[in-house]
Amino acid sequence: MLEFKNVNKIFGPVKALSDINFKVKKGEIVGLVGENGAGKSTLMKIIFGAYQADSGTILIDGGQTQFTSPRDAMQNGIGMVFQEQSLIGNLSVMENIFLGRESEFKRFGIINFKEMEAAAKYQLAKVGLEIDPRTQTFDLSFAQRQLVELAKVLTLEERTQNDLVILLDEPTSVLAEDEVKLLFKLVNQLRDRAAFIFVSHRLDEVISLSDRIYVLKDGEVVDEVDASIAKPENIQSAMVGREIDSGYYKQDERKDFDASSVILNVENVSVRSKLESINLKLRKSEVICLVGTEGSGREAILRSVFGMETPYEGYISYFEDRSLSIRSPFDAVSNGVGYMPRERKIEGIFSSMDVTENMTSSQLDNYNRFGFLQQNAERKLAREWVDRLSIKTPSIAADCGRLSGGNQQKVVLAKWRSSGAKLMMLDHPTRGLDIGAKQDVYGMIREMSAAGIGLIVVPDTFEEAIGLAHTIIVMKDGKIMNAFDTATQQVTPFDLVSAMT
Amino acid sequence: MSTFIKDFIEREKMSRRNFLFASAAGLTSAAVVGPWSATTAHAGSHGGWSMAWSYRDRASAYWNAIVSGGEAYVESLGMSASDMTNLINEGSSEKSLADIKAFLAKNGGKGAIACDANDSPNARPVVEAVRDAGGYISTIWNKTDDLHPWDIGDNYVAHLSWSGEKPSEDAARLLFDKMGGKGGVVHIGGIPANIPAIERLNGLKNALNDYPDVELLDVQSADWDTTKAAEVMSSLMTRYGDNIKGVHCANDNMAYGVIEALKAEGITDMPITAFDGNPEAVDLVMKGDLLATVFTNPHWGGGIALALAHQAAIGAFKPSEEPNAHREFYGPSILVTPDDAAAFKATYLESTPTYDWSDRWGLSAGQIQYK
Amino acid sequence: MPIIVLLVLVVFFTSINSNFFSLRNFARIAIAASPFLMVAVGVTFIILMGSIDLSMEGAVSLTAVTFCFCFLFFGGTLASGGWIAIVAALLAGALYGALNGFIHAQLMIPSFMSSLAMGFVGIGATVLLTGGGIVRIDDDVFRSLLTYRLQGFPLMVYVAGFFLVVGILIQKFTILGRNLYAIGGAEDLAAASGVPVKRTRILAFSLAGFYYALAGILQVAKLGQAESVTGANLMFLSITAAVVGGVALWGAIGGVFNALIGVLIVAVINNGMVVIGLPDYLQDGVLGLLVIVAVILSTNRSSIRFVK
Amino acid sequence: MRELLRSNYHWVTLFVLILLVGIVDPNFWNLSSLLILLGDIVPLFIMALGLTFAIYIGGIDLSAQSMANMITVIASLYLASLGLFIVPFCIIVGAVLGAVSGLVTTRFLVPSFISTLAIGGVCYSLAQWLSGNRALYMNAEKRDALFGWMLSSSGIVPNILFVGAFVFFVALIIERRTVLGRKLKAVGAAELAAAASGMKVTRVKVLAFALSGALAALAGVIFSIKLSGGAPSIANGFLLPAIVAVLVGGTPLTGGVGGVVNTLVGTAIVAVIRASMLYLEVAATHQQMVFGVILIVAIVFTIDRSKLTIVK
Repeated sequence: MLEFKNVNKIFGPVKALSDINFKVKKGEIVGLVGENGAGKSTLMKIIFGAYQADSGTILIDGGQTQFTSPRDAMQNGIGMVFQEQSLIGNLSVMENIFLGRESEFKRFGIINFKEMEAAAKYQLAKVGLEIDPRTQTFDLSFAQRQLVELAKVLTLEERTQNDLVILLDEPTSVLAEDEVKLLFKLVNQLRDRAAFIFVSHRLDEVISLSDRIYVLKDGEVVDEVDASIAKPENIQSAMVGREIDSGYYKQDERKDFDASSVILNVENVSVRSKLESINLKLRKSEVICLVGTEGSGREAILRSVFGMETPYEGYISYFEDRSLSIRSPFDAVSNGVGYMPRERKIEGIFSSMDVTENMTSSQLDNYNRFGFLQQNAERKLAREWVDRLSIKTPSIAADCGRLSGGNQQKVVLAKWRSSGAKLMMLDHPTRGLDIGAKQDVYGMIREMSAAGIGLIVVPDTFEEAIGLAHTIIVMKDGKIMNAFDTATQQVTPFDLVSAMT
Repeated sequence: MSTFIKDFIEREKMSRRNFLFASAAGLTSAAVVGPWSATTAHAGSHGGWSMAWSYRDRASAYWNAIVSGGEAYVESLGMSASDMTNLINEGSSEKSLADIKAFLAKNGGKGAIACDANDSPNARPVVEAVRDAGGYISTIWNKTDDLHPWDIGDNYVAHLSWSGEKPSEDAARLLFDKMGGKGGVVHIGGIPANIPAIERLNGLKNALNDYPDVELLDVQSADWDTTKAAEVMSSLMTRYGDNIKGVHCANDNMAYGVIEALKAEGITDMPITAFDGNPEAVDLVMKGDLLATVFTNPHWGGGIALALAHQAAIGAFKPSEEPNAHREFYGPSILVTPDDAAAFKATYLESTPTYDWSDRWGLSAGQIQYK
Repeated sequence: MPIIVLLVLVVFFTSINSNFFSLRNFARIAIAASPFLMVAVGVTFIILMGSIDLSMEGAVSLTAVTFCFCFLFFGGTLASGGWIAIVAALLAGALYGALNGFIHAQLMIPSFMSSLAMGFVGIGATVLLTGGGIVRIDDDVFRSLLTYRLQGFPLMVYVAGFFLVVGILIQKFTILGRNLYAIGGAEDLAAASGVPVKRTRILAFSLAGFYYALAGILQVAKLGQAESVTGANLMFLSITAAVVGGVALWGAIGGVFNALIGVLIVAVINNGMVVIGLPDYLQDGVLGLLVIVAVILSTNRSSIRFVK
Repeated sequence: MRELLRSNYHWVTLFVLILLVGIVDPNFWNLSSLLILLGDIVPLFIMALGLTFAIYIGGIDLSAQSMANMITVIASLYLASLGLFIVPFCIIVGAVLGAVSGLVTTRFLVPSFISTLAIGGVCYSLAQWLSGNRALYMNAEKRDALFGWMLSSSGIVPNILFVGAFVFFVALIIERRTVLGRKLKAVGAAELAAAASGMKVTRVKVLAFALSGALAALAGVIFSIKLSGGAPSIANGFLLPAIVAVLVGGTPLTGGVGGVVNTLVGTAIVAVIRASMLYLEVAATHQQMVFGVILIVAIVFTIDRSKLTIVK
């Protein structure tokens, strides 16, 4: 029903897509994988009408078309579920579902909210979500929003005679395992209503959900495999162009931690409506992974340790130093506690500031002489770490906002490493990174642990947790459900899921 | 500019023959070609001296009258009104000084300028700048008491002001008599730090001495602004209600606001006095909405100020040989009352008197006195 | 919450001077507030998008003068066809706003800058039209907006009230109104969902211009005259009022009704300060402090992470 | 090359303007008159520098004008008694009041647009109260003895330009070479990231407003010395031009971008546009409108849209 023939897209000198041939059949679920920069997003944008192809033909049900805008694409039955969700918090669910198309409920220029509510109910039913369409969107959980997102796309059914093609862009990256299962179940139910294009970094998921998988590399389709016979390794090697060794998580570099020296001791800490009497110890060189659903309290722990949340009861002691109390990020940083937030673009890096400025942002006092900056020293540090972590940047004076996600993450890590953090907290450090970059991050985590730094990590997937952690702590509703010592026992994703539920 | 507004202005000229409007309209229609036709003022006819008027803004009838006077003088030299440069400071002393310097720079110092320095402290740097550049200037209204033309030299030709105090006192007496010599009165003042505002309030206070039964209920500043005056007045109505028997305003614009505020209350017989003698105000006096206003003949003031500067520049007279009474003097002021409003309008507004600009001190009301 | 601030102020002023609490004084406050309210409502639509509009002073002066010129041109009385002037002025306001929005949205200039410059243009155009003169209107029929009272309030207050309600309806029940919130909430997402962002922005600025024109007309009704300073002092005051009433400068929070409360708060303070006999040189300072307090009380701190 | 041009639009705009005006009237190109033109705008420039810091962190300082007003009064009142110390004294007063707006903004989450406006009102009242609502003039001897040099000129260069240059370089060093400057940039670029990097964001913002206040005060002092007097309303007409100068210079209100160099250029642009009214002989009734139009054009050319994804 949707078909691409020899589609090309060029940005200035760069050939983003070359001779793409791509087909989606009715009721089919097609996987689309590739490393960052392989051209996935460009391809999606063309499908969704945000970009226009420079050459080649796009056919819908055999008829040639060219979408001029997302609106136009929607009219033709193309819908998109965005990675960073496209719901507006301060609008009600129904307003979000029909955003941009309120005119359908217009009576003499006035919106008829009763009708809209009914229509919204109907749409929500499709995705089996029973909530009041008038609720404000920011009151919903992440998973619920994802479903509303889908319901919003499904409104296309009523608007176009064409069959639907729905793009799912990284829909699972913000969902917990059980929520992912739910979503997949739903997608399978919807097969008869729409075809799906499923884009994800999580190959296991892609393989389990899709029928066929297209592998993109450097703007070309390098492989097209039948999911039933696909193997992660092969796909990965196709994507990366190299074999992924079994030691994906660098197990071999794993060091044991030194149980004697506790660098963080959280005793019976509670944060109103977020945490309930949490107890945990972090030791030198130890890597603790926190797993659980959104709002299960993982982030709250990181923020309390970093002095961003103030517990109403309990006590956190750092580096076995009772006298030391941390009440603000400032205290935390000046005492060697580092934090890599999840929202890299908002909280992680300073875009419009250069690499050097980003790296020293957490340690300006080290470069402070009578209030003046020692900029040569700064640059020296920057060069050193750019080499050390092989950060790909035109120069240390390049705008950090223009680096690739992986390199941005490296800059943030370099920032904390170089400022001599002894305790690091990483929130989704590999979020949205491609395999190459992920491995680099794993490598750095190992290295930090080897260097005696204790780490608390909120991983992207269970596999990550199992691969990286010495200790896995499973959380639910602000409480610690269970803790696994990966040295003494073989942990499987199943163990974790069952611990969560 | 849409055509119908143009010919509307034409009709206005015909009907009201209000010279202010006529000159304004003249400007606007001339202006259509105005800005980009960069005709450098043709030298010779004015002895190689370019002339400029530096003033607050074009947003009030008062300044328009001042400008019309300046233009009248320029035209009396056989030049076109557009040969006088308008330096508009928009109430910014900083800009006023900058503009004047730029004007002098542009004409290599050969500039004859008339100026209201906008805020009295600004007068000193202005005249010093003119002196240093070798230009000639006369100022009106705002200057500090310690600054005198004879201290600066010939380049600071003269300072012209209008004693706010005496006329405002006369107006007040008229007001009190109308009130039957008793009852409460409120004063709506200008920007408090402005000299005119201070003088006009003093005038009121002087008059009060002779009227023991008249009480000054309140003094509120309305910054010369019509809207603010209306709001202040209505608030005062709440505070003093019927105790207010008369209103003394520091200028016409604020009086307009006061009248409207009272009209809203259904009060149309409240005696109100104002200052400036703008045409609208005079009309109101004739209609009886306004008891009196004080006419300071801005047209003449604007003309003579520029004339003095220019004539000193071309050497028609040497300021330092003139008595101090000719270097710092008051302009004329006429109290416009219902009795003489009509006659006044006929002589001053409906026909612009043509003045002999070589009679420099003819209308002077004496040397400026300091307290 | 802002409503409570308002009530507290009323009680406070009344306790010092009981005259304050009287129908006549409320009428006075209402008269002062009416044009001012129209401006605040107009700018609220813009602020809801997270933008700002600083062109109101120019817009009000320009429309007021346009109104007077047309009014006189068509005979100088409502009867003789002066009503056409009302249409003309409102049209002028909408067009002015549209131009303002066009420059902002189409040329991609932050609204703060574009509207500031457009403000200069507006005042400039007014000076051009009037040559600096005053244009007076004395048609008793038109002026009855000020002079004729129902239930103690002049007609103009009811006119303002009517358009206040219209404003609320636009905000709540029209696509434009809802899109303002969408854009204010998350412009990129709104765009991705097919909200025509640029068109909405231009429309919003036109709507604001329309309300500025209403303010201009009411201003003439109130003062019987128009000149190039008719809109003076409205810029900072109206934005302050909106914020005091609980409209958030970062967009999507609050609405037209908040603007009303804000306007009333400011108007009550201004009136009250004179009524209780506060020396005029103190008034700006006291207004400032009260505004800070009011804003502190009327912002919901939990919902924001930081402000600029 | 394109990059280079884009990052220098404001320079281009400035030179194009100078070129155009000069073509119409070559007198404009006279160096000494250009220098005088710049000399006159120094107080405005210094105020604009202050505003730059407020806008740099994504805020705004509307109190600057009232601040300068109040300072002219204070300077005129106490010059005689304080002598040279009047300068630091006024700067401190400005910094303190600026810091107050900063505190109100950061602690109570009142947008700086409102808080500074309100503090401005307070300044105005103070000015009226201190001056007894009169225009004051300075003790002339003192003024000439202490600051006379500032008003004379060395050769064709007005000495006040040196003052302006000095303040400019101080501001430039603060922005480019100090820890504070870096923190200001960080807070402007990404406030949350700055917090997550352990910066005391609140303190940085307060300092930004304090800087703004201090420079507004300095502008006030210099202005009052220039006028040898002060009044509660004498600095009126500073605020909008100063804001315009910052914006036209290419420091958008989004924060983190631009800086004091942009403001230098922006102020020059404003000065040239103003002077052009005179040199192009724009009719009185046209000036404001022409100003607005030129302004729009200038902004269209100046601001670098490549960085703006959403235009608010």
